[in-house]
Amino acid sequence: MAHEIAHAAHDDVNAHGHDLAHGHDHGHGHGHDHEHGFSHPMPIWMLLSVFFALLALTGLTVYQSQFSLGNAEIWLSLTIATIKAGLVILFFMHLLWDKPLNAIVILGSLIFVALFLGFTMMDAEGYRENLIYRSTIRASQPGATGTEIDD
Amino acid sequence: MTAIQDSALTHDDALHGHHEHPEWLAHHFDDAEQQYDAGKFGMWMFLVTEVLFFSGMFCAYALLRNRNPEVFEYCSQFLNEKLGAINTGVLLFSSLTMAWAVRSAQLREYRLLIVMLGATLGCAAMFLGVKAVEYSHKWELGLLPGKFYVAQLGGHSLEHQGYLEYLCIVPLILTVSFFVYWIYSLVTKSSFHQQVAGPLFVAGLCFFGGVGLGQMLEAQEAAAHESHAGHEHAGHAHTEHTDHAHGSESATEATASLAGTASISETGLGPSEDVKVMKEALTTPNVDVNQKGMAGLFFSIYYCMTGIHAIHIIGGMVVITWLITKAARREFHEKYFGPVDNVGLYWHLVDFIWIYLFPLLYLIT
Amino acid sequence: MSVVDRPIVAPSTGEVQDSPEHHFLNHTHGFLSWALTLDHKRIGLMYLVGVMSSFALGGFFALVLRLHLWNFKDSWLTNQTYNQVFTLHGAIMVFLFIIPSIPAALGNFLLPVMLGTKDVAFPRLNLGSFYLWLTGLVLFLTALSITGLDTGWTFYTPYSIETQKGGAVLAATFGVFVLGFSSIFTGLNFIVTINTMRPPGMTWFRMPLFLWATYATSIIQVLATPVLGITVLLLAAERMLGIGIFDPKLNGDPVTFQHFFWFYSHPAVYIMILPAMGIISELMSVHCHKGIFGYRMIAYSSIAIALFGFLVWGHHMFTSGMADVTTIVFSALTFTVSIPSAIKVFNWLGTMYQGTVSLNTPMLYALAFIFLFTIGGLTGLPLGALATDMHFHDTYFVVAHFHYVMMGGTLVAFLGGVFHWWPKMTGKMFNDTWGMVSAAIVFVGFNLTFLPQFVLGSRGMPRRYATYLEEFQDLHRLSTIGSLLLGSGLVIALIVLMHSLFYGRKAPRNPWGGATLEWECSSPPPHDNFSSAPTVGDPYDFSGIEYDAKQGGYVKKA
Amino acid sequence: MQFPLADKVQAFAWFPDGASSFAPQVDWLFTFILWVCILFFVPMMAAMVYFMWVYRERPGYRGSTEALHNTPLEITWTVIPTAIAVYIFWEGAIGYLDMARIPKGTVDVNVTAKKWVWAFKYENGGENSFEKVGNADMPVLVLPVNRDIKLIMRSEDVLHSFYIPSFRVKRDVVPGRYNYMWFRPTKTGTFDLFCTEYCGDNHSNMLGKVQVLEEEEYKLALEKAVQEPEDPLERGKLLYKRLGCSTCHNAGSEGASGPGPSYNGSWGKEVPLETGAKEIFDENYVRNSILNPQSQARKGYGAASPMNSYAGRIKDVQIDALIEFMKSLQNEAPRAK
Repeated sequence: MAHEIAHAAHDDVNAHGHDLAHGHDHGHGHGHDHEHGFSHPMPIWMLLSVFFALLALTGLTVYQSQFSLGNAEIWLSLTIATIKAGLVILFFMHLLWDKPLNAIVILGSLIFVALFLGFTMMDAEGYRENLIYRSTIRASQPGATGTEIDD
Repeated sequence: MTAIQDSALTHDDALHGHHEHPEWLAHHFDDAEQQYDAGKFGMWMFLVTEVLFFSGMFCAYALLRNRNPEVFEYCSQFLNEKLGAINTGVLLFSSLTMAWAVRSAQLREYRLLIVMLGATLGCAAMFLGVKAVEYSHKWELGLLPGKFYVAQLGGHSLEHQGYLEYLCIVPLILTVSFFVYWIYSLVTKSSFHQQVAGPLFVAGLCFFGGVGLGQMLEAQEAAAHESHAGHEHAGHAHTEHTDHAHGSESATEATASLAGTASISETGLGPSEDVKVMKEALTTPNVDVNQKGMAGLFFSIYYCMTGIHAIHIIGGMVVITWLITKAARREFHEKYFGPVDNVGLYWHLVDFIWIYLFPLLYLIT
Repeated sequence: MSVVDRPIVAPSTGEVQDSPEHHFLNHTHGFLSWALTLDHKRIGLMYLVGVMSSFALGGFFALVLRLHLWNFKDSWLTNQTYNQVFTLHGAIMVFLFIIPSIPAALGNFLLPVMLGTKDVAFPRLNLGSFYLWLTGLVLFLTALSITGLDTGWTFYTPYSIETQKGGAVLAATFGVFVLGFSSIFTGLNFIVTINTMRPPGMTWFRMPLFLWATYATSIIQVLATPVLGITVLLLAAERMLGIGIFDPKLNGDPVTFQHFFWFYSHPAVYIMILPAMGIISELMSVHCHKGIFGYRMIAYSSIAIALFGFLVWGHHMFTSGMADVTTIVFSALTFTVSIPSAIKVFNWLGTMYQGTVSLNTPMLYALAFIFLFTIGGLTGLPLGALATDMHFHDTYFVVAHFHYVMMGGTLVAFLGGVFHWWPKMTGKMFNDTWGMVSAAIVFVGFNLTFLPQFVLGSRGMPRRYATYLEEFQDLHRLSTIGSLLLGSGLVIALIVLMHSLFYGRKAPRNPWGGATLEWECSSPPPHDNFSSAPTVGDPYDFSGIEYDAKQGGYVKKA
Repeated sequence: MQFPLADKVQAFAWFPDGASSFAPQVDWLFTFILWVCILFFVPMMAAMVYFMWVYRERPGYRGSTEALHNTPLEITWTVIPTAIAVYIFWEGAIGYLDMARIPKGTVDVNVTAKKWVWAFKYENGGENSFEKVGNADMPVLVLPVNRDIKLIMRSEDVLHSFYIPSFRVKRDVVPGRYNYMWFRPTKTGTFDLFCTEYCGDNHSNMLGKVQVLEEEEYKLALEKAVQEPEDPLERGKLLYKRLGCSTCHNAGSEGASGPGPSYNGSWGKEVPLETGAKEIFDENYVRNSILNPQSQARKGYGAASPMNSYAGRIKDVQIDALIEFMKSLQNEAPRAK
């Protein structure tokens, strides 16, 4: 029966189906005409190439972790991670062909994460020197209670 | 997850008889595309909440890291990059199969769809298997969160606790029952049940595959460091010393950790990335890192992040199973594949999170 | 574009019977038809009952507190009991009442109807979030019956880690977690509905302002609440596993907890007040029978408040030893939020100008809101300014301030909204005279309760004190008397509503002369609000909406 | 009840009279904001009531239904409040920076907060005395007038907050870190000190007095602060308050009733322990309970009220003094917990 429905509902979906499918075609030389209305199956070659790209990047990040580059290391591996995440989002999650709204939504959320981390970190950095480290306490005062320090 | 079900099946919604609507189209939607868009947009919103949910733990991580970098230097020794890398690969592959599943759903390639979903399920199980090995191994070293942290410098494992066995009980029961289910489906020759039972059973096996793989790699690590066994005693001297300083915790804790030492010094060689650790520790400037408030804090964050991530994996597995049943009923087609697509999105997000967890926890020292 | 099925009532034609025999209340019968309903209107009503009961509970605790504070020492509660009572008062009011009150109860009922759709996008999810809310309620009651949640509703560490009332803390944190997700799913549902399900003709700028407010609120719910979720989860883990992230004894940092907590809980303040502003926008225009002044300004300012609301959480921590830079930045951002709120108030006043003000219960509540909310907003200034905040922080000045905003604002607007849409929801008219009496008493009682607290605070009376210095006693007694008056006002309001259920006359389709879509379907609305997509016009075009004595309500004269 | 405030003239004031160098600034800013508020509030409400009346619905009157929209007006009432807000923020920030920037050459006092008592330690090592208010003993912080005071504050258990209304200063005391604040008292006299961050059962009893003295009186007070009385009993009495025992244990008619056990009539008796064993309440028991409280916790007082160890913070002579003090209480009737 699904077929009948497909045909029944054919007309009203079609108009829309068309242009999406076309935008799609130009984009990546694949994409399925109005048979599939709003569905845009991804070509297999694309899926596979994305996957292998991801594997390669994983290998790279493991490899670079062997050298201790100090602080640069963090940024390097985070950059690689971000590239990987980008691949996943754009292709596997289909964001590239999705409604812009969804893209805005997810990017917007990242802005708020940045906000949250940003302010909290900035503050922590600011009062850092006031903090009493457990380690130093331990060294200075054996057998003292929790936050006891020597005046 | 409910979001998907909502936009998807509402045929049991007897209250509103809308005979004009095909049963896969909810009564309050006008057409298939509106339903699809609503479901998908809803899922993206849900992913937003997930991102912010995890951001809390990333924030905690960042705070600890910039307050006590030395802790990370020290603790990264306990994390086995190989296992992490393997798991990353497994998750990435599961993402591939998931994306492929969406394609097959759109193209009505039902066999392939079920294979792909099954593969995703299997990868998830394998991921958990490897995690089980990691966790149990850390617990035996006493690398526990916060106030339970009792690891000693030189981190000898306490005598074999069999945590891994405990972790395997539930999967074992499940696998067996899946097996029974599968046999049943073969006997009854019900193709629906076969298509559901098959993947489930395979997934069950994959878990133990993961466990096996994990132990193999841990063993390799061990072999790699046998040579350093010499440093033992130095290690002990150190241990006792730092441990007396430990008295600072409330009396009970102090005694607890002392007891810990005793039982430890009796036991001989543990799995030996310990030894590597001990060597580190001797050279580490700040010996105090090996305490509840330092390394303990790191492992708190480690367990929170990976643990909650694992819970998401399990959640995902449940929903994928649900998809397999729908796929076995041939419910999807080019106008109704929202459920596969949305679960896909969720699954990729779980992968997305891990892509960051892996370098942050395993690689960066 | 939409599928046509049996027409129920053709919208916007005066003469069809206004209280049909068949509507969503009697669509199906039996307990299960409610417990398992997917109808947003029924879910809305169930929420309404739920939040009102939790408000009653919280209000009871409030009175207990006020009565205890009658004497400056040796009053009738022990310190421990007092602490537990104020904790429960706060937690119940915030998590169980204010946050779900307008969005979940009124929003659920109104959003699809105002928007002109049959239901929200995910009806099942909608029911799910109601049951999540119930679960949260149960967990809170557990915490209450274990007696001894004594951390304050803010669960500040390390006290919440060290307190002996562990069980209660756990129950409450899980309660908060569950309630959080209930609220997230509601918000998510609303956003998706508004984005994807607007009928043809319902453009963004034809949406009633209540929908704009709800939309802004939902954004906050979706973005902020997850952080609360992880925070309380970590707190629970802190208690059970001692993960130490917030515990100074393990080199954790309590101030971090405050950042985590307020990243949600300040935006939450806007979850509470934004929908209230939306309601007032509706009430003002409908009861002045005049288009809202500066529609777009109000719409934009809702969104602006929602987004700025994320940047100001630090002003709850000015004295907690934040870095100076952070403190000053947060103070500056705090003032940016004050402007859009001010604009809204001006617009409401502008709406009255040259209108036709019909003084009835909803309108009185709306006017009370403007009075109280303005005070609440203005007293925010000395708290936002750093130098003065150093003196006022954590004193009764703060208590008075946020009660003026939360209670004088949200609660009063909520009551106004309930009275305004009561005929639509139940199909019954209430006794307007007594309704106005209740509004008057609430207004007087409220000011009598909380004005003295400003003075108390500025003269140095700290909050959360079970006993206090004798010099403060007179003002406290004044406040207590006021609270009793306030309580009685609320009771009267409740009686008026209940009375209408049994003795109220049948409500017309459009009792107040509103122009938004909900007044186009009969009262109470049919099971699926609009058989065919309604004709959408300007929601604030009141021209030609005339009172019609025959119907006892307003009808649109072409 | 007499009419509120009628009996107190000064009670009409918004603030307790200011006694620190910050007070004028803060009070000025507040008064300014207050007037701004009045200037906004009164006209707005007047307009509201006026519209309510002249445009009321009545027979024969029909107002317009047109939605008004007046850009110049809207811009005005956006810009003006913005300008005012910016100014208020600016003044507030300036004032805050004064409070945050600690000057050189201050008189330093170490403040230790714990449930539910303040402890002050002066530069010369002396500790605070106590003053009897009602039946509570409030720690007294003695300060010189017209000198810059710097407080170095830390907490031993949970969050507290140090608040002196008359000085218009407040700062949280956060466990796990030092917080600092400074101020300059400008008037001699005695002022209230509150804890304003909720810290548990007796939060509202965590009060204190601040005594601002002329320079030489202050010097005398400091000298007094150093010495503990020679007589062990007297010394015990003082330590009982100074070390904060009084916040959990009552002795005679003094001290909080709980969570700790009372000292009254305990000496020499046999006390049941959490472990189930019994122990004589003697020198050794007292000493051990001070240095290692959990080891011999009394029945019903173990987990319920964990006491911190005083090891490393108390001298033997002081322990002996406390023992003397407890001996002196052996005939007191125990007070119900």
